[in-house]
This record gives sequence, C-alpha cells and structure tokens, in this order.
Amino acid sequence: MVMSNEIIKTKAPSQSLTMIQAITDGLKTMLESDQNTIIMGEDVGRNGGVFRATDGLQETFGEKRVIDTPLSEAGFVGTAVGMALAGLKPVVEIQFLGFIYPAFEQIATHVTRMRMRTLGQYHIPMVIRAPYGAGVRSPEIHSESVEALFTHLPGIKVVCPSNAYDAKGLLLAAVEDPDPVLFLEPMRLYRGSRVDVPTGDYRVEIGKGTRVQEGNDVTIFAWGAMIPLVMKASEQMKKDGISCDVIDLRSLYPLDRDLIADSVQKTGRVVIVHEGHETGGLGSEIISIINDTSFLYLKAPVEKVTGFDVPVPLFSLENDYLPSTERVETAIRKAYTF
Amino acid sequence: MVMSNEIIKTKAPSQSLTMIQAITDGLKTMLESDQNTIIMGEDVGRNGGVFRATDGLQETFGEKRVIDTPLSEAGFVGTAVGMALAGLKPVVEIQFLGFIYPAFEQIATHVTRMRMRTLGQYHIPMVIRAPYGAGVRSPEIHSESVEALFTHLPGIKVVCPSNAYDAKGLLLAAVEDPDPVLFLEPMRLYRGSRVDVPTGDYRVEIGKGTRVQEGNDVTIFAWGAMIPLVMKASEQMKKDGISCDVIDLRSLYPLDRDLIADSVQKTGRVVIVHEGHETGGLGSEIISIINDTSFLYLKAPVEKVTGFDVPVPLFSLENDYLPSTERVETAIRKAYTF
Amino acid sequence: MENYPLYQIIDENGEWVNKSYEKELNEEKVKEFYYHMLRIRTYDQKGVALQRQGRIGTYVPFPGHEGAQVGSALALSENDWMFPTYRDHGASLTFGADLDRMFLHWNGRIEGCLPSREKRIMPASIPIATHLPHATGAAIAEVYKGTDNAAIAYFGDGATSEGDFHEGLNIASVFKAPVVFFNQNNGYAISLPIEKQMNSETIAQKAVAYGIPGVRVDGMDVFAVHYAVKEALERARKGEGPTLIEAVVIRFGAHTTADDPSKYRDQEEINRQKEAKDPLLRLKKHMQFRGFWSEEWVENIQSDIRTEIESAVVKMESAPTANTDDMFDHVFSEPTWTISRQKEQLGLMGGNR
Amino acid sequence: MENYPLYQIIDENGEWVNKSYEKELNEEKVKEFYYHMLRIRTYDQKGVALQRQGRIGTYVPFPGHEGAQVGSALALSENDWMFPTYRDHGASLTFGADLDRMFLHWNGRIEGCLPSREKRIMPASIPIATHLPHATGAAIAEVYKGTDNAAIAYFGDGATSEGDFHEGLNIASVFKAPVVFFNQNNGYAISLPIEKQMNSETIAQKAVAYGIPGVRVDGMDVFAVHYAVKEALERARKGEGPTLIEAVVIRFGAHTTADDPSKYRDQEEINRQKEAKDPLLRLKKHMQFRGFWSEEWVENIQSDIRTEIESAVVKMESAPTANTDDMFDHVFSEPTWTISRQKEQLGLMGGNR
Ligand SMILES: Cc1ncc(C[n+]2csc(CCOP(=O)(O)OP(=O)(O)O)c2C)c(N)n1
Ligand SMILES: Cc1ncc(C[n+]2csc(CCOP(=O)(O)OP(=O)(O)O)c2C)c(N)n1
Ligand SMILES: [Mg+2]
Ligand SMILES: [Mg+2]
Repeated sequence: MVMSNEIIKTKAPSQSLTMIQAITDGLKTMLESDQNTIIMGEDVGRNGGVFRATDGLQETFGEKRVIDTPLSEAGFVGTAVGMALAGLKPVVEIQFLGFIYPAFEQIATHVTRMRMRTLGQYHIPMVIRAPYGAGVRSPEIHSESVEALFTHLPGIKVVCPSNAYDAKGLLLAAVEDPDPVLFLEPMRLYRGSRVDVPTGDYRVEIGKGTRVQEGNDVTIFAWGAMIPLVMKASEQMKKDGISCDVIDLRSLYPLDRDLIADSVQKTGRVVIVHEGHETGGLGSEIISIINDTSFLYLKAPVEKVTGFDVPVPLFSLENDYLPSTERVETAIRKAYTF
Repeated sequence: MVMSNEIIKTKAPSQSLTMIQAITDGLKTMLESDQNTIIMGEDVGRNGGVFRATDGLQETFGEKRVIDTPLSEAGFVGTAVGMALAGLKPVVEIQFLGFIYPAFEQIATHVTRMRMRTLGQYHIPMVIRAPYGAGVRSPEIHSESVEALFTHLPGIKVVCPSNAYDAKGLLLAAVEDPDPVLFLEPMRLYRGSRVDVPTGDYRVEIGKGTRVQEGNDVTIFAWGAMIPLVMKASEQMKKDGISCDVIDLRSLYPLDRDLIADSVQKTGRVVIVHEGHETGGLGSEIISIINDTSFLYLKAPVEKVTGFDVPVPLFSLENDYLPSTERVETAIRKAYTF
Repeated sequence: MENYPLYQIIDENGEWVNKSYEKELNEEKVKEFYYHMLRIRTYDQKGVALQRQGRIGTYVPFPGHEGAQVGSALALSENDWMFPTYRDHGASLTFGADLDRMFLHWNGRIEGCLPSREKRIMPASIPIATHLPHATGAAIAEVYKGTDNAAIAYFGDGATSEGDFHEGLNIASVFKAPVVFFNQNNGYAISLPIEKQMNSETIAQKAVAYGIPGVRVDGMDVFAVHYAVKEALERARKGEGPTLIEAVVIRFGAHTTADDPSKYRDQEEINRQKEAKDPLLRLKKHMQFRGFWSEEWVENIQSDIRTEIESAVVKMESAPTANTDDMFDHVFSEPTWTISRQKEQLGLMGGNR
Repeated sequence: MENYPLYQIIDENGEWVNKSYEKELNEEKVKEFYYHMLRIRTYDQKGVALQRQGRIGTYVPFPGHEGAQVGSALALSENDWMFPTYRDHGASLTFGADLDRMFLHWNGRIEGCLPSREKRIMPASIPIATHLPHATGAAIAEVYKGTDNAAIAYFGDGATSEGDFHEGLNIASVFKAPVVFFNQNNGYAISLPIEKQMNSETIAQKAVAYGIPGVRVDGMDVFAVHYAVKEALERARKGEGPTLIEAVVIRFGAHTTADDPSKYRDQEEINRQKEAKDPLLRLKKHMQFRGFWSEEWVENIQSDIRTEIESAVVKMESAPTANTDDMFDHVFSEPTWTISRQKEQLGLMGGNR
C-alpha cells in the first residue's frame, strides 16, 4: 500500500475512499466552504463527469455553481479567466488532458500572465483538473501525459497525486492557492485502491514531495500512476538486497529541490520514472536539479525510465509505451552496479 | 563573424545576404523547384510578411502559391494539414512564435501524428516558420522562446539557424524533409549581419550541430540569437586564457548527441545558454544527454544561463530577462574554476 | 426556424413529401440504401456485442444515424475525401472502408486507424472539430491540382461550439473550397442537450456567418440527406463553395459503451421515439407501399451481411499480435536517434510483455 | 446587406438621418463627445510623434476609430468591464484609463499594462480575440454576484476569424451573459482586406449563428455608435443576453508605426476618404449647424488637452527606471524557489545592465 507520510500522522475522522471519491469529496468540501468557488466543464453537471468526479454536485449546489459548458475548451477556460478577474474561483475540468490543447493559448497567454501584467492587481485563482495518462485502454488522444508542457510555462503550478489522501489534500491546496494550478489525475489510479481520507478540510502542501519508502542504495523519483509500479519494482529489488529510497514528487512545478537533493546525496544513485515522452520530459529537469545540487554525490549516471518519443499509441500497444516494472528493475540494477 | 563549417567549404556562386534575405531566397528556390510547394500565412502575400520574408513572392508566383489567409492560426494550420494529405507541401508562416498557441491542438494532435496513425500511408511534409525571441523591443507575446514545448512533442523536428547560410540551408532541408519541421527564426538576427550564401540549392542537414569555435577548456552549447552573444563572451574569455569550444546546435530536435558528447568529453566543463525559460528548457535536455553519454568525463557541474521562469516581460525589462554576456562569462568562469 | 425548414422527401410513415426524385429513386437505388443501412446496423450490433464480451474496447454506437450516414456517403464520388468522426464508421463503411480494419480500430490497433488503403477516408478525428479545416485544405488542394474532387467533413452538434468548426468554415467560404460540412445533430454532446450547447434554434443558420448555403434536413430520411448532400457536392464542384448541412437525427443509444444515458435523459422516451422514427423502419414502410419490399430479399442480404461481418471479426481476432515496432517506425520517415535508441533498449529487454 | 442596414443618426455632412435622439443630444452632451474625440486624437498624434522620436516603442494609431471608441466608451456605466485590444486605447482613455500609464505601456513598461487601477479596464489583449471569452466570463460572474454590471469587448474585423471569437459569443449566448461584443470593422487586418478575411457581406450577420441581435452601425457616427451600444447594454442588464455590434470605420493610418500601408492599399484614396469622412469633422459640421460650435471653446479644450498630455508624457519620461524585481515578483503571489533563486543570481551580478 502506497501512502503519504501525512496519512499516518492524521488523527481526524476519516473514511476509506478511492481517488475519484476523494476528489469528489474535495470538490464538495470546497463548494461548501466558499460561495465563490464554481465548477465548470463538459458533462460535469447532470452527468457528474465522464469519470463521475462531480457526481451529485450539481444536484446539491445548483446549476449556477456546477456548470455544464458547451464543447469549447478555449471558450470555457477563457470564460473562467473572466470569472476569476471578477472574483470567482473557477475549478475547470478538462475531460481528458489530451483535450487541453485547444485551451493552450488561453493558458499560455492569459491564465499564467494576468498577475504579472497587472503587477498583482488581478490574479487568476483557477484550478484546471484533468484526468491523464495511459493504461486504461482509452481511445486515441485520451492517454496523454504531457505535464512537461505545463511545467515549462511560467505562471502555473502543476501537481499530481498518487493516492486518495494526496488527491483531496492537494486539490484543496490548489483551490486555496491564489494562482493557477493544473491538477493532474492519473486515470489508472481512480479506482484502483482505497486509503483513509479525512472527512474534513486539510491540505497537502504544493511544492513538497514525500518519501514513500525509505532506502539507502538507489533513489527513485516518480509520481502519479508510476508510484504503484515503482513500489512493486522496489519490493522486487529487496530480494536482491537493493534498498530503494522512493520519492513521490507530487508537485511537478515547483519540484521539491530539497527532497531531491537530500535523497540523491544519501544514495548517489538515481532512477527517474515517468510516462511522459523522454525528450523534454520532467526527467531531464530532475537531472538538471541533481546537477545543480548534488554533482559531487553522484556515483552513477542517472537512469531514466520513461515513455518514448512517440505519440502514445492506440491501446493495443499502450503497455509497450508505458514504463514497466521490468524496465524499472533493469534501470535500478544498472544504477546500482555502475 | 559567426559562421558554419559549411560556409568555408562551399565553392558555389554566392551572394552576401542578411538572414531575412537568405530566407526569402530559400523560399524562392523552393517555389521555383517544386510546383507542389505553397506558402500560407497572415500578410505573407501582397504585404510580403511583417518582416518581409515573403517579399515579392506573391507577385512572382501568384495568389495560388503564396496565400494570404484569414487571421486564423488553428484554421490555416489545419487547412495546411488537409493540403498536405492531398499531396501539397505547405510552408506556413506563424507571424510570431507567441501566436502559434491557437494552432497547438492542430500541431499536437494532427500535424505530428498523421504518419503514425496511418502507418506511413499519409504524412505531413509541412514546414512551420516562426520569427521568435526577444531583444527587438516588440510588444507583449511577440518575444516568446518556447522551442521546448515543441521539442517535447513527438513527430515534429525543430531547427533554428544562427546565420544566413544556415537559414537557407536548413530551410531547404526542412522543405525536403517528408515530416513536419518547425523552423524558428531569431528576429534579432534577421538584419544584423551578412554572410555569403550560395545562390543555388543546398542543404544544411537537420540533426547536426556545428562547432563555431574550437576550444579546449569549456564547452558552450547555444543556438540562434545566443550565438553572437556567446561568441562575444568567449572572445572575452580568451583574454583570461580560457578557450571555449562553442557549439551551435542548430537542430533542437533531434539534438546532435554525438557532437555534444564529443565536445564534453574533450573539455569536461559545460555552459549551456538559451533564452527560453529555465525549467523544462532545452538546457535540461542537454544535461540529460551529457549524463547519458559523458558522465565520467564531467569535471564540474554543467552551468546554465537561460531565460527565467517568468513570462517574457514587456520590452523595458527584456534585457533583464535575456542572457547577457556578463552572465555567460560568469558561468564560464564558474565551470572553469570548479 | 422558419428560415430553415426541415427538408424531407419521405415522412415518418415512408410516404412521399416531395416527389421530385421519384423516378431516380427506383427499386434498385432504394434497395441499395436499405442494404447499406441494414449492413451498418448489423455491424453496429456486432460492435456492441463484442464490446460487452470484452473482445474489443470502448465502442461508439450510431443507431438513429444510419440514414444520415448512408445517404451522405452514397452521394460521394470515387475520389472524394471523407473526414469522419468516431461516430461515423457507418459512413466510412458505406464509402468503402474495410470492415476488418474498423474492428481492429475498436480493438486499439493502429492498423485499424486508417479505414481504407484505397479510398480517401481519413482516420476518425478524436479531438472534436479539428478535422473540419483538414477537409477545407484537402478541398483547396484538389482545386489547386485541377481535379473536380470534393471533400466532406462529418461532425456533431457539440462540435459546432469549437473554434475549429468556425475557422474551418470561414476559410472554406473565403476560398470557395469544394467541401460539404455535414452535421449530424443528434441533440446531445455526451450529456449536454443542444439548448445548452447553443442559443441558435438551428445549426443550419450558422451558415449565415460565412455567407454560404445552410440546409436543414431530416437526417432519418435517407433520401432527403442523399439529395441535399448531392446538390451541395454539385455546387462545390462547380466552384460555388461550401455548404453547411444540418441533418437532424436521434441518437437512440448511449454516447459510447462507457456512457449511461439514463443519467441525463429519459431513455424510455427515446426508446419510444425509436419505435416511431427508426430510419430503417421508415425506409421499409416506403419500400412496402412501393412494392419494393420482399422478406426473402431482406433475409438474403441479412445473411450475406452476417457472413461478411463474421468473417471480418475472425480476421480481426486472428490478426497477429500488435507489433511494437509500429509504435517506433512511423513517427518519422526515418527514426531519429532518440527513437532508434528507445526502440533498441526496449528490444533488448524483450519488449514490455 | 439588406438585413443589416448601416445605422446612422447623422450623415457625413453632420445632418440628421434620425432625429429620435435630438433632445438627449443637447449641447452639453454633444460637446462631451467632441471633447473626448479631440482628446484621444491629440493623444494619438502625440503617440505617433513620440514613436518617431524614438521616445516610445511601436505605437498603434487609431484615427478614424474615434467615433466608435468614444461613442461606445461613454455608453458604459461606472462599474462595467472593458476588454480592449491594442488599438482601443482611445476607448480606454475615454472610460477612465490613466494617460501616463498608457504612455508607459507604449514604452514597454509593465506598469502601463493595466490602464487603470480604479476602472475595470483590462490590459490590451495582444493575442487576437482571446479576450472575448474573458468578457463573457466577467459578465457571467456579475450575474452570479447579483449586480447589474455588464462587460464590453472590443475587437477588429480580423478577429472574427479566430476560434475564440466564436467560442466567446457562443458561450455568452447560451448563458445570456450581459456582454456587448463591439466590433470595429476597419476593413483591414494589417494588410488583409475584409473580402479575403470573410465571405459574409457583414460582420453583424454573424450574430445569427448565436441567435443574438446583430447591429450594423456607422462607426464614424459617434451618436449612432453611442445609442447602439447603450441599447445593447440595456438589453444585457435586463437579462436578454449579448449583442454583436459592427461599427464600420476606416483606419486612416498604418496598422502600427512599423507598418507601411502603401504596400497593400491605395493610401491616397484613403486620404481622400479621410477628408470626407473624418468622424471629428462630421461632428464639427453637426455642431456648426446646431450652433454648438465655438472656435474659442475648441481652442480652450485643445489647450487643456495639450497640457494634460504633455504632463502625462513628462510623468512617463520621469518615471524611475523599470524595476527588474517586477519581472520576478508577480508571477505568483509568492515566488517559487526557482524564481527566487533566479532573482538572487541576477541580483548577485548586479542585474543585467
Ligand atoms: C476537443 C475535445 N474535447 C472533448 C472531447 C470529449 N468528447 C468526445 S465526444 C464528445 C461529445 C461530442 O458531441 P457531438 O459533437 O454532438 O457528437 P456526437 O458524439 O453526438 O456524435 C466529447 C465532449 C473530445 N473528443 N475532443
Ligand atoms: C493570435 C494572433 N495572431 C496574429 C497576431 C498578429 N496581429 C496583430 S494585429 C493583427 C491584425 C488584426 O486585425 P483586426 O482584428 O482587423 O484589428 P485591427 O488591427 O484592424 O484593429 C494581426 C494579424 C496577433 N496579435 N495574435
Ligand atoms: Mg451530438
Ligand atoms: Mg481591422
């Protein structure tokens, strides 16, 4: 079972939830506590979202607060910009991350810039939620993992939970954040497992990763749907006497520089696992941070296990595209034996 | 004077041209030699483009081949996809790179994927030209340097010349390439200087960088408008007895892995200079390649001199945003003395 | 609405509303329509069944759309271009897509993405409305090349809200591109009813924005669709530019096999409408009163169709496993070193399975 | 065209075409219009001059648009939202933008990007048409908050080709957002004449696509613009939704100071039209025949305006140098470590100069 440190620490009343339930719970908590929050997107109202993330919310909070929009990503993200200017806090759902592209201009030229161009007079407290990633046999363009496009855009934070606890906590932190946050939801983990999630309001801090397994030989950096995979590989490695320090980065912009340095300086050996394309992927950014912080500590080249430089293929080949435990294990061994 | 190796080798009849003239010359060469090539974009016809890159071409080749489009980047890139499917070779101009965002969906979901999803039956031999970069006192959004967004998208190549010779040669190579190529034109270099450019047809190979200065102490990787800056800094360094191996990468996807490794393995010290934002910028990708190829050769952490993680500011601050020779010199010294 | 009356040739009882095409619509021709409608409906039923049995992935049913898809597809000429969505495999099949490729596609196989290696039927466009500019571009290219080929783009009511719908139509109108924009208005975009998608009473009237003809047709009347598309294609080939056609249909089933329509609409009511308005039933009634109907004929074609479909399923299921190389080898004409290296590394590990 | 006649209150000679507003258009009110038009024209001349002298960067002149910009801006209420483009600084100034901020903006200063710290005038939108959805959103938010504030979005003829134009209007129409989409059709998008931008005869008719009112007005007739916008705002506040207004104008000058219009149009011809159609001249003629004109009055306001503008220029030029921190400190409410570190590193080097 993968979970964040916080889960162990928390003593609040809690319930056992899947990630998708935790997200719904987070959205409900938000709508209850702040009249200025609204939810917008395609099929989020009566239908409750194609993954049921907003199930029941329109019934409870009404059509003014849980808004079904026309099929118009640029239009409704732009509309949300206007709403944010006027003091609302829109939480926008993009049905799948692969359909965020039509809104790219709005995000790159307005969502991310309004604060700077107005020197802080206006700001855009918007959250963009998007299911993402491969592995659930979706059609074309439904399995994108392009977080790196957004971590490169100045003015937006990017987070990605790997479990239900972090999902709710990061979501509420994103809503509270006065600046835009892209909230990535690994589809593969929506219903996979349950963890205890506090019933009330709590936050998981944006910008902080978490060590999900303590180890000394090799550091593994991963997030989202890669965490269960990496945990499996690192269990496997224990049999060979290799102990892995597994870091769930959770926050993709900004990355947790201190935690990255801390682990690398302990192990000197690193494997990075992500499902986005290799070139220009976040793996390279992490290597760059290691170069900056921990050059003298490295005992082996950093290994990357990533998606390839190819469009995510139709689902018969998606497992070939995705990092596998075998690939992760091979990389760990390579880093360990260098 | 910065120039590519090829310039020295060439013996063909040539003329002394600025970069913008070389681009016009390249486009003319293209239109003359292949009836299926066409040019499309905003103001490219009668007006000859806002930078005059297509000056006179509509007069010579007619309205069917040099096409003024409505103000509709998604629309005309999409239209060009349809044209390419039907056998034409569209060379599309985006007026400034910052206005490519509306076409992002077309590029990410169609331009880059058509070959794969049809297993090679269809392909998109499209060139997208875009003036880019800061330093010419343009208005907001006219100074973007977001090449890293495109080097992360599988299915499109990205090139960027730093001089007139490479500009024409890379452009003709891009036109010849059966796959999509994003051709970035550093505005700052459009009219800055002249070099000898062959009057006929020639190619600069996509995927190959070039060593613009031989040196032994520190490697500098850069491209586009950073090359003159880097050359200035490296001249300066000579006075301190530091000799720089200056590599103009030219091709940003794919990067020239062999040349990168070759230089790093010689010097062991590296400075990367680019004007795109630091996080997720191409600098990190180059560090990742160095990690893969030259881990044991590195004598110091790689230094990066880049644009910051902030929107390119209005022009009164653009020089603060941009890498300066001072910043490059500091970085070289740091790498050298580590 | 008054400006855009619903064009019909036969009514819900299969009776003539407009007899102009009576001659042309002879027994052979009418049977051809019925044959194709029955064929794609049978295929559709197979698709749903295969999905339920876990033999393919998510499937997109189209019952209710058969008249619109068959009527339009049969109006095209051999070398015309078709740009379908995920719901238009009925049109693709009618125009000449390979049945086994279609099944392969639903099975997540790249080999099935392109519906045909001969006909110019493009892969179903997944990002809504993005293919409308492609149709415009292909049409402009045909003019450039001096042919009289045209293009047709299929899209739904929801698609009209996307910028690419607007940009595709605008550019086509400016360049008088020979293209037909064929909208199937089934009243829903997944769960969103059309009143919340747009404030205009019709989709046809959106043509006014581009100064092009807008036609509103009963999409469950295969004849009406056929002639509306045919006339639009004729205008296109004559250099008169694009037409926007709104074919009003009902989506009898779910949005996809992953959708539960009872969440957002009264599915009982839809089922009742199906009884009354099914395009196949309507055509059957028409054929009956014209004496074109024969149970024997129907049984014959039904059995031929079944055989054809079963053999396509066999072909799909006996296809060799998906080839990992396909993922690497067709990104560029020659793989870049990045891709070659990635392919090699995966290969060294014996692939991913 | 017949459906969208050009709405006028006075003709080119300043004479009444429509007397409905004669009473309201009393001396004071008419003088207010003239004052603002003269003010922004004087400002514009200063802008061009400053650019020529290298004292500011590229400048965007708007002569020909004064009637449209002043007429519309004066129709707004105190708390309404204005979403202008780069060419609408005349409207911004009329609605209450700070003169010195506007000059700072042309001087590449972030401080000038927001036209006012009091009025809700948003920074000029550079990416064409992207601000139309913003206006829709602000308008919807005002309804949500229960106010009767409205929004206005300015945009050009070229902007109508972008998807965001379409999406912004469609969403506004669905939610009956209190917003006015105010188009200034100057016949050109940089070099592209409107016949190549669109196939529709008018921009107003594009309203049909959204089932909203479309109004075509003579944009050089400040009165006509004013009442068209006023009535649209009234409809908006009453919950009747958005209006698309096309104000037909002529751009007398270049697209920007970096543009050479003689490359693509007969500038002589435009100059002749300016003589005949200048909105200031037209208003002057009207004032003359109504006896509202006084050379003395004009000289007075002209001299006040000059003083105001000169002092704004002084303010702009005596502003402290741009502060590098501004680039770092307003990306997020709290800088991330990446930005803090970058700021620190640049600071250590004493900045970039
Ligand atoms: C750009 C984009 N956004 C969202 C989706 C998800 N999606 C798939 S189908 C659909 C509804 C389409 O409705 P419509 O255009 O009416 O076609 P229909 O499915 O009814 O045939 C949506 C929202 C998508 N495929 N592409
Ligand atoms: C998305 C985008 N593409 C291109 C440009 C470059 N550009 C600036 S102004 C302009 C023409 C705009 O024409 P129009 O909408 O008619 O407004 P006008 O300038 O005539 O007031 C263009 C193409 C831009 N600013 N944004
Ligand atoms: Mg529909
Ligand atoms: Mg214009």
